[in-house]
Amino acid sequence: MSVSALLTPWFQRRCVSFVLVCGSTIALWVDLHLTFGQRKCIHKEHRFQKLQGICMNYHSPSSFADAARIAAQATGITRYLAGGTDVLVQMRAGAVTPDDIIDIKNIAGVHDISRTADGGFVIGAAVSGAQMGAHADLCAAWPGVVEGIELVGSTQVQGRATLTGNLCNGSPAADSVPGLVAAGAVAQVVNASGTRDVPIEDIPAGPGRANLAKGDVIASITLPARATGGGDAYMRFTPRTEMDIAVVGCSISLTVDGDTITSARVALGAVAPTVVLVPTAADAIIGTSLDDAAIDALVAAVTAAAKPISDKRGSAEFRKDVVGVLAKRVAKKAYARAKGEAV
Amino acid sequence: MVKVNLWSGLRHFTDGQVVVEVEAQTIGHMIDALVGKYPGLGPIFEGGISVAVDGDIVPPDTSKPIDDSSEIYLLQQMKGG
Amino acid sequence: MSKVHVSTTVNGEPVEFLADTRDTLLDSLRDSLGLTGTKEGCGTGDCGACSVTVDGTLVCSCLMLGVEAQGKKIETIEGMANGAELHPLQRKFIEHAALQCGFCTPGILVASKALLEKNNNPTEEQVRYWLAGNLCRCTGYDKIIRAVMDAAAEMRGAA
Amino acid sequence: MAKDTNMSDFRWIGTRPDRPDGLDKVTGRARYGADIQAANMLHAAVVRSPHAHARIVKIDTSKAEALDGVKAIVTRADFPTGLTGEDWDLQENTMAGERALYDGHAVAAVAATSAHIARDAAKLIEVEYEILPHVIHVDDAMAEGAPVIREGAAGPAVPPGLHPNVVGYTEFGHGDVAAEMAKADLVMERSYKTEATHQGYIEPHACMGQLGSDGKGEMWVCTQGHWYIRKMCAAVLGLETAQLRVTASEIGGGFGGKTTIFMEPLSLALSRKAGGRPVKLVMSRSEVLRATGPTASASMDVKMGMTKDGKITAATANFRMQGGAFPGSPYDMALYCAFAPYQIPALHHVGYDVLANRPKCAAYRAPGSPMGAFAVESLIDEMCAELGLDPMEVRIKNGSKSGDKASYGPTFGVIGLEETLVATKAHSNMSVPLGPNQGRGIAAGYWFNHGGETSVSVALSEDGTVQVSVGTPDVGGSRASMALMAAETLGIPYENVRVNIAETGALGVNEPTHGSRATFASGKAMHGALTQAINEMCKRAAAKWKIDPEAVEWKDGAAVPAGPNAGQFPPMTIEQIAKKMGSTGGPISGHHESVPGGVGASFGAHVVDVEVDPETGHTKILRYLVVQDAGRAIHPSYVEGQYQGGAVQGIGWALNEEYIYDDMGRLQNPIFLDYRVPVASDLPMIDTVIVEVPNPGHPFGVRGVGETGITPPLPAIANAVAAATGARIRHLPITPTKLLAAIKAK
Repeated sequence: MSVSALLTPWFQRRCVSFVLVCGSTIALWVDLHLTFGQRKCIHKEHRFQKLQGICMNYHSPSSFADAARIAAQATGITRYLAGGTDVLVQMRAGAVTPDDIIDIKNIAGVHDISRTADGGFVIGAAVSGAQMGAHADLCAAWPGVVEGIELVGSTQVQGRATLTGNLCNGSPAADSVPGLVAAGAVAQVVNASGTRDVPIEDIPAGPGRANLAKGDVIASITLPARATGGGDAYMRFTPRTEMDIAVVGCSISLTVDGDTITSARVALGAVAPTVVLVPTAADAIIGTSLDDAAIDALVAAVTAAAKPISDKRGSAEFRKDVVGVLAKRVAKKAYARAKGEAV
Repeated sequence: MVKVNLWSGLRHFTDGQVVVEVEAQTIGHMIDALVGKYPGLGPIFEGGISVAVDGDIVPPDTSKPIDDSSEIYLLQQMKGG
Repeated sequence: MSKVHVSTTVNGEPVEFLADTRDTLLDSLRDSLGLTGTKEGCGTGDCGACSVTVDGTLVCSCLMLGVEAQGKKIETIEGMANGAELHPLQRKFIEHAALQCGFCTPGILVASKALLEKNNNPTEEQVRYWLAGNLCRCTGYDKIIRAVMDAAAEMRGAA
Repeated sequence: MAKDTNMSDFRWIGTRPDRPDGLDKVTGRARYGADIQAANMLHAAVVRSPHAHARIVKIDTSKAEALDGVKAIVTRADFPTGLTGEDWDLQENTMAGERALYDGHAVAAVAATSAHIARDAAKLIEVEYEILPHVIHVDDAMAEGAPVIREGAAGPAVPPGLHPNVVGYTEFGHGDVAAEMAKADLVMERSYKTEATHQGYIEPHACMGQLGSDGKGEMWVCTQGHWYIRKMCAAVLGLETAQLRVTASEIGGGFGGKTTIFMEPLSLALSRKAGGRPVKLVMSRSEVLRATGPTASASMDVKMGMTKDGKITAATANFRMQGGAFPGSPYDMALYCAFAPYQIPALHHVGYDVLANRPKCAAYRAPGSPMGAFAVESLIDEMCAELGLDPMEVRIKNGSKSGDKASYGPTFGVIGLEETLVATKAHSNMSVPLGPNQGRGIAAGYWFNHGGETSVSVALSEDGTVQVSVGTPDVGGSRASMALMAAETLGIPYENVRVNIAETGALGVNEPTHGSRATFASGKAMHGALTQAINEMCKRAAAKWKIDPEAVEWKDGAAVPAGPNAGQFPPMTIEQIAKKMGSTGGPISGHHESVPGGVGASFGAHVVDVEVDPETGHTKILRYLVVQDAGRAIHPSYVEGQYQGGAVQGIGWALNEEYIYDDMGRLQNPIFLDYRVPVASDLPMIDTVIVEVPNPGHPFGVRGVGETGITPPLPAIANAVAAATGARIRHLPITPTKLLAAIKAK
């Protein structure tokens, strides 16, 4: 009784704070509840030591290897700090008080957008949305990816928010993730045993959760070279024009040969526990010139693929209706971009 | 005698009357006279009311003079934002 | 309680303070440095009242740790006027009655200044979207937008 | 506008000078609630119930007390007992007693040497709850079998046989409803609902309280009314009112929500327990949304009869409102305002105040009026559509005029609805052509305005400048309007007047800045105080000139002989009189205390053009017009600001703002990300027209302009959306989810 009683007043704030952080669900806060349950047990046993313990250890490593080592050795709650636009919200709400917070912004290269040999882009873990929006080549090659990150929060949040943070936060509504998935981006995940490439779509594990092990840290995200005749776009639906969490999000990346779509990837946000890649939706438009029949098939495919919930941001029925509307609008925008039309 | 217009919700404190007449020269006296005549109104007035005299909404205990020609309405207490 | 020593620059002046590692930059500015012109309206990055610039980038100071300020250049509302001479935005906000309660005003001024440094001739729509993260509950934004546009015009004329 | 012709009479009134507090507020110097620091200050945090309704079985504070830096913890056991009525309600809302009555209800508070320690300690306070059944929505709360929130809370006017959650009841009207309905060509009855919204001021509640064992205390607090804070804190803590001195900080918005107490007594109780150390208590945004005073939610049935040519013959209204776990929803004000713009031969109103497991509602800008207007103005629009009538003409046809009887009984004095509607009809926005999926909506709105207890003092300085002390905090530029009226009255420069918001020790009792009263009531009282000072200055001149004081008058900032018979003397200026006042009889000042009558009601009309995305149900505001009677605009910029701000709060209420509860009765959106107030990019410019039909009850014709503006947007937008889509939304907010479903259902 005492542990849960102790937690009860706190518990509500936690649910609230996570709803705000990533439109999350039961899965997330139950998960947290346990974390805190354990934390508070410790707290009760070593009250005074834990008192000081409440003051969080701030680490500022100079390499990802060090960062991974610190994380691997940490015994309590650990958080990486890049833009901080999620973790500080969680801390302010009393939802998380990390024992160790690892600031990765002093690691060489994390603020850089660099090019790969074949013309792709490597986006450092601490690159902000504002930086991406100011990068002409990136905007020209992957406008849909940039559209996504630029929809995360306000101008102020843009100054700090990162692709990596938006991805690791695990929100099904994360605006930058569908674009990365549609683009076929991969994350460079570092841990004590080295670095590995992980496709973006394999990282979200559910609301507020990511398929990353203790000690794993994402060092960068790589976007492939933009093929000629390629175009992408992202749109979301929100009740307000800004400062909102996507009720539905959709990103499509495609390539055309003349008028014919030769390849496509369609990713949806906020209509399932994670951002989802929908091959059937891609198949619906590949080989077509995005005629009405193709659009109808696309709408049918995304509507069928959407498994939304009803929550305070919108009903499941509404999300199923609007995901088709967005897919249609996004496809036309991506198609126009692929054909070099200015949109 | 001044004519006082109550709100009809007060009927069951005034033997079904919605307009009652009392002898009074000020709002304060009028309130006292009303409670004297219909004690059931006491708690209502204690809870707070407003009085409209010739269209001007005033607090209930004032010495504001009234006469037989005054238009008087009792209203629920005004609240503002 | 162990605190971290932070050296930074605020409004052009070198300053040092001790930060609890849990303090936000907003906490440090307000409580450690006494710069209370920067406000907390939400603590979640949704209202913009805590807007400051860090190395020239507009941020919410409630979404940054105080310890992260080490070695940075911070600009707050207190540094906006040049001595007794108000920034054109500050003058235009008074002139256009672009504030009522004035609580969101410091954040909106700091954000607007950042906009005009990026774009000295913004459209009304650009101003509205740039300031979408700065909530004002009193004015309905009308006079704020007019004041920013007018200040931009004056600054272009002056330049 | 009439304004300009009136202008000629005045030197200062109607001009737009810089506000006196402008510099402080653009430089970050102005000090708001949380901007205070004091030596030896402690920081407080509050433990709040996560349950909508629960019995508090046990509160164990031992672990928190053991925490280094914790100096005091208070629970309800630290408060006096035996309070009754509103005092008990305030105490119970400040700190839960036997039961937590809503999600966010305070159950304990702690003061510590840092905010971090205080928050950590709050988390260590163990509260054991026995969860009880709860109820959230007003119609559910009245229904048979609904959980009883408090037995015996019903007011004396509540008829027997209703659910115990019904705590207030009113009924009024006039005429023979049945007979007048029978004369109508169309009788329509509809049900409407509005959800609870929050004032959404950007400054969270903040205060610093200090209270010694001698019962003497000080408080610094952001509030619309520091005398109310003083009275309420004293009542809740059992203090002697005069021993508590309250200073109002600058206030970061209130809109009615800062006219009462929420956590202020906690800082005083903690201070007393911590040996009198000052205790600062600042709410987080989620605390503001969960545990301060949002507005009521409403469920309303309205029935109306109308002839083919648009005459309203009769109407009935049945309004039910929940104002949280305590009495006080504005069900009565809503009914008074609902039909006020119209002359209707027969009317019958019934209203219910109902308890639910939600925070205690507070006033919000024209409390009740927006809900009532939503129901009535929507129904008028629906009937106009049915009868093919022009909704503007119908409003003009039925509109109330000066000397008409108001829908709630009394006779209107001089009012400006007709002038307002005519100005609206004539505005260019009315003739802008509309495109596909676009619609135009209009609606009228009403607010009484308010006088209230007022005490003002003025004092002449040695150099002839003048200091004015008022008790109504400046929420939106009232220092400027006070200084303009003072300059006008004295005939001196605006810059020579300093307006101070005095603390409770410096003036008699003042009601808060509420009811749109500051410029009306403090302005009127200030005029009385200045008149007293002017009379004294004329006396000093008369003494010098050795003539009868009655033979001296005040003109352009100087005493002058009243006429040729009074003698030939050069004007004696305010500077000359001030310089010598020490030797001519001492300080010159004036004060005035009253509950000013002569309040002038304010009517408004709004016109909005919207465009709806038929595929997503998203509503965009294209154009917005506010037309309202100000009586007299003292500083037109701040009058326009009130119109624009009120309209945008109404837009938020109509489209996106609402309290959303889950099935456990927990508020699901207690942050600005999900409690969606309008942002700059959601809106166009807000056009305004200031109509001026001067109020004879004020020396300068002021009516009060703060509140009416939030009333018409709710129905105006619903009417515009219906015009754009053919879908009528009768339950606010008009979310995309609701609107898209309604469009598909057509």
